[in-house]
Amino acid sequence: MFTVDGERVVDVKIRLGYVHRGGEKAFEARTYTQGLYLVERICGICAMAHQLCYVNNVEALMGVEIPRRADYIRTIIAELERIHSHLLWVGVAGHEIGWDTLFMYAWRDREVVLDLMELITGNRVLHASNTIGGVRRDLTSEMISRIRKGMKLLDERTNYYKAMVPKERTLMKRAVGVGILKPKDAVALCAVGPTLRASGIKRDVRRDDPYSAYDETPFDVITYDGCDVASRVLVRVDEILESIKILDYALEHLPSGPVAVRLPRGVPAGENVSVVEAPRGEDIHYLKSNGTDKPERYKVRAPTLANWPAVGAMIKGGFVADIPIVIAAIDPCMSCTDRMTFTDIRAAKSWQWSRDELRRYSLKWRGK
Amino acid sequence: MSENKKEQEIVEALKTKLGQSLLAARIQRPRRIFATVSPSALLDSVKFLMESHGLRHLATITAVDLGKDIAVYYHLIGGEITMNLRADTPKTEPKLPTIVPMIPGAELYEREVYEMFGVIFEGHPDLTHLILPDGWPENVYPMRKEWKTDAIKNEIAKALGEKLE
Amino acid sequence: MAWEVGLLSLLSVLIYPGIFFLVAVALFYQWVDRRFFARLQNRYGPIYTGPKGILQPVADLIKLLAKEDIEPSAVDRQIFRAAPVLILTMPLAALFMIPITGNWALVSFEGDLIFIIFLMTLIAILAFLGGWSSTNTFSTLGGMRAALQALGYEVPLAVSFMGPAILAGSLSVSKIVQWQASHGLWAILLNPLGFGIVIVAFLAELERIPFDIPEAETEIVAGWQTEFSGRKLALIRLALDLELVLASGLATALFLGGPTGPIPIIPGIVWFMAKTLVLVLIFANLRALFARFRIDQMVSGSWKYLVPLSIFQIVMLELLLGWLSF
Amino acid sequence: MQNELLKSLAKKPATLLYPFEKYDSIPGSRGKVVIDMTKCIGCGLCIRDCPAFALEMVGKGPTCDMKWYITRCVFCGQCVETCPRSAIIQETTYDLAGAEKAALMIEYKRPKSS
Repeated sequence: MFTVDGERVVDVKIRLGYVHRGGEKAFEARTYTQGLYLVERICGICAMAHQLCYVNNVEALMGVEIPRRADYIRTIIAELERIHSHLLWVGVAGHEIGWDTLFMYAWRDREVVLDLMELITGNRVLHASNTIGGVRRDLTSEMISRIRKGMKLLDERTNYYKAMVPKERTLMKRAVGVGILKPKDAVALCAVGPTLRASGIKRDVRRDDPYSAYDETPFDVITYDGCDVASRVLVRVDEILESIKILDYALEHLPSGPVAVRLPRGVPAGENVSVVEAPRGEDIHYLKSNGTDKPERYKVRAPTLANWPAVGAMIKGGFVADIPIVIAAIDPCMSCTDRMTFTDIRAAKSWQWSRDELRRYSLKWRGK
Repeated sequence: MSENKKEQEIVEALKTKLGQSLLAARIQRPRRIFATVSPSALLDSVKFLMESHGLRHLATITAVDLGKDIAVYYHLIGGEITMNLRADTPKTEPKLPTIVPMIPGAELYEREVYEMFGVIFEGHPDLTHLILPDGWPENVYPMRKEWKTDAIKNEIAKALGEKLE
Repeated sequence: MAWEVGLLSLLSVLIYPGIFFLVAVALFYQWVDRRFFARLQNRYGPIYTGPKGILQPVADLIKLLAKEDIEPSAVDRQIFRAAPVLILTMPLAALFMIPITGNWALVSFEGDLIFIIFLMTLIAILAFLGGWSSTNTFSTLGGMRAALQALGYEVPLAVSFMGPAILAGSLSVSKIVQWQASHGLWAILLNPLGFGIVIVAFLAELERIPFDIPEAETEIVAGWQTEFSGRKLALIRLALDLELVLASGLATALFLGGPTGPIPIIPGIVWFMAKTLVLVLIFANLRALFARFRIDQMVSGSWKYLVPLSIFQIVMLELLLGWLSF
Repeated sequence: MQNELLKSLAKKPATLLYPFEKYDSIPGSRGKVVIDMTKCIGCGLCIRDCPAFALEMVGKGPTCDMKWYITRCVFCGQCVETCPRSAIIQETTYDLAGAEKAALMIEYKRPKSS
């Protein structure tokens, strides 16, 4: 909710919950194997990240070592998903400012990754590739060559986007200098993921607290210090290139051996916290088990929730007109048709706008 | 395990700082520390961890209903160490000091714990619902163990005044 | 004898270079535009209805005509009903003054260029009225933006039209076409900059990306057209297509010599169709190339760049004429 | 960007004319669930493991029939893994949409001979 003084946004209060499905209560009613598929549906685009976090949690509690090959396959699928998520976002950002061609191209290139996903895991988006104790399907050499071919094509396409985006004046006119998030605010408000890295702070769970095969794969964390929407676009495009590098390395050094370990059904009592770098940022899950085959408490904090206070900081002090573009820039991963209530402190009246009405107002204001 | 001396160091520092109000501390594995403190020592332990050990980033706040009281975990992350600081409050009237002045990012997490578990965070700038709708019936805290899903449904039906199928 | 001439002229107004033909051309250009735009984006575009999907625009039109025509209660009835009809008649009326089949348009009088500019401004005003009368927050905003945008592109458009008029020494589109035919010289050669500005301004007038701000669908649903549905929307859609024909026809007539061509045996109509087709392709290409501007960027952009450029173009033309003929 | 546009003019469109050109699904992709009633022993393990409660047993033990609800199934393939007799397989057919709800529940009956 925004408190506005004429055109300047004075205060922002976050009000969520329009896609609240009571997931955490549902976990307590499901066994661990069923929980596998529930955790994946928290967010359609970063399904693998959530499932990886869940599986790390349960395996840590069971104190089981999964085969090294499974670690590598998980890293490969996680990076493929990061590429698909970032490409999706580049397309949506293009559509957001009325450039449908970028949307069509980005989503056409994304098909390459989706076909690879269907080949490896059997499903384009909700892969259900993990199971407790490893991975459900092995990577055959034919799959590996198909991935390499796909990566070469994607590498060339992403380099094209990287070269084209800064030169595209109409895109830059809408993105440079919009939605500023200063580094000190980003840290204080605990922002995560590309939004944080676009403000120049080098934090990435894959490097700080490595899981699966990230401890062995060399990659560098991308940061830009533009602190605006434009640098968030560039961070994501660079991260696609980085993911391709990780994939090449992982495919190169894929160890042989089994892909899963048979495990008993029950999980010993205990508690554990696992953190994973989802495409949109750091994703943390807390699991408390009581020895039965159902978790006692399962807390999920998706990366987008951490970025909402940062959105508030970006918009506060800015203009009402920039709200729609800034919100789209953190790549919110939930239905973002949230209602926004405005209270104009001077006129002391408040009115409710849906996102589209807000956008229309923003364009109208810009017209003055 | 000798190699996680940095974790040892933090636990030692916490012991000297808090003395007996540090109820328990253990290093579960490299880069993971669990520590339980009494609610009164919560504020200065968070401040201490932030300033002297760089644990600035609050990932989230998790609450767990233990039956008699509610355990509230503060997951602080700095560099590669993840510190899970736990403070318990009695379920009869759960109260905890807010850490929003120190970590502004905690505002949303505290609101979520408040509406799901009923933990009052004193001094919180604006402790209102974050996720649940406005018409949510008073002191129905859905994530508490005693609230089963159909009990919640009847409460909502009562509040809304018509039968939910 | 007299009634045959009357019948002939009636027929020519109604059928051949008249309404029926123009509507058919408008629908055909809509199909060309959508398919070319789709192929630019590496996809198919309309392909099922009729051979290669050519009947798709007709199908859309009939569908809209058959759809229920909802009139919200809070709507200002008279204007709401009149706006679509008027918006349709403006481009039709203007198109009668553009020579399509031969050197002479159906209607031509001294000063019909000014009348066409007036009609185009009327379209923008009607868009504003349409939006305003539907009393819906989206459309009032869309209407305001349409009016704002009109302020942006009207002036450079009118000034650049003066280029060919000065050249031909007349304000009648048919005479300008005649001048170009008789001198065998296209007006574009003498004022290329004017042609460029006209293209950009027409993009804004047709409310196309990068200037589709009044109707930005990711932002304000459908701008001033939001409340129209059924028959009214069908008329508006047809009007927008006709505007496309008007824009390309006018640009062809003023700058590319209208329905005349170097090889005399090919009839005028073929020349006209060829040239306007090229323009439609240019419009579609620009539509695929740019993102949408914000309204403030559009208005300031046109006043900072388009207006001085068009004035510069006229001054250069005058100097050239002065130096050339004396 | 302009030459990119012209290049894609020459290229064949990337989109698929779906109802007329079928998408040949990649082998191994998880589609329709098929239960081979000759192998099924009616143990009900799959019903317990299914996260979406999409499987149902009619009758008891080895003479039971099975019901599969397409509307509930999330195609995760957990039943395929859990089945001790590997009686359940997942084909790659994906166009399972139907007009009325009744058609969206497939019943796998015991073969009459046994």
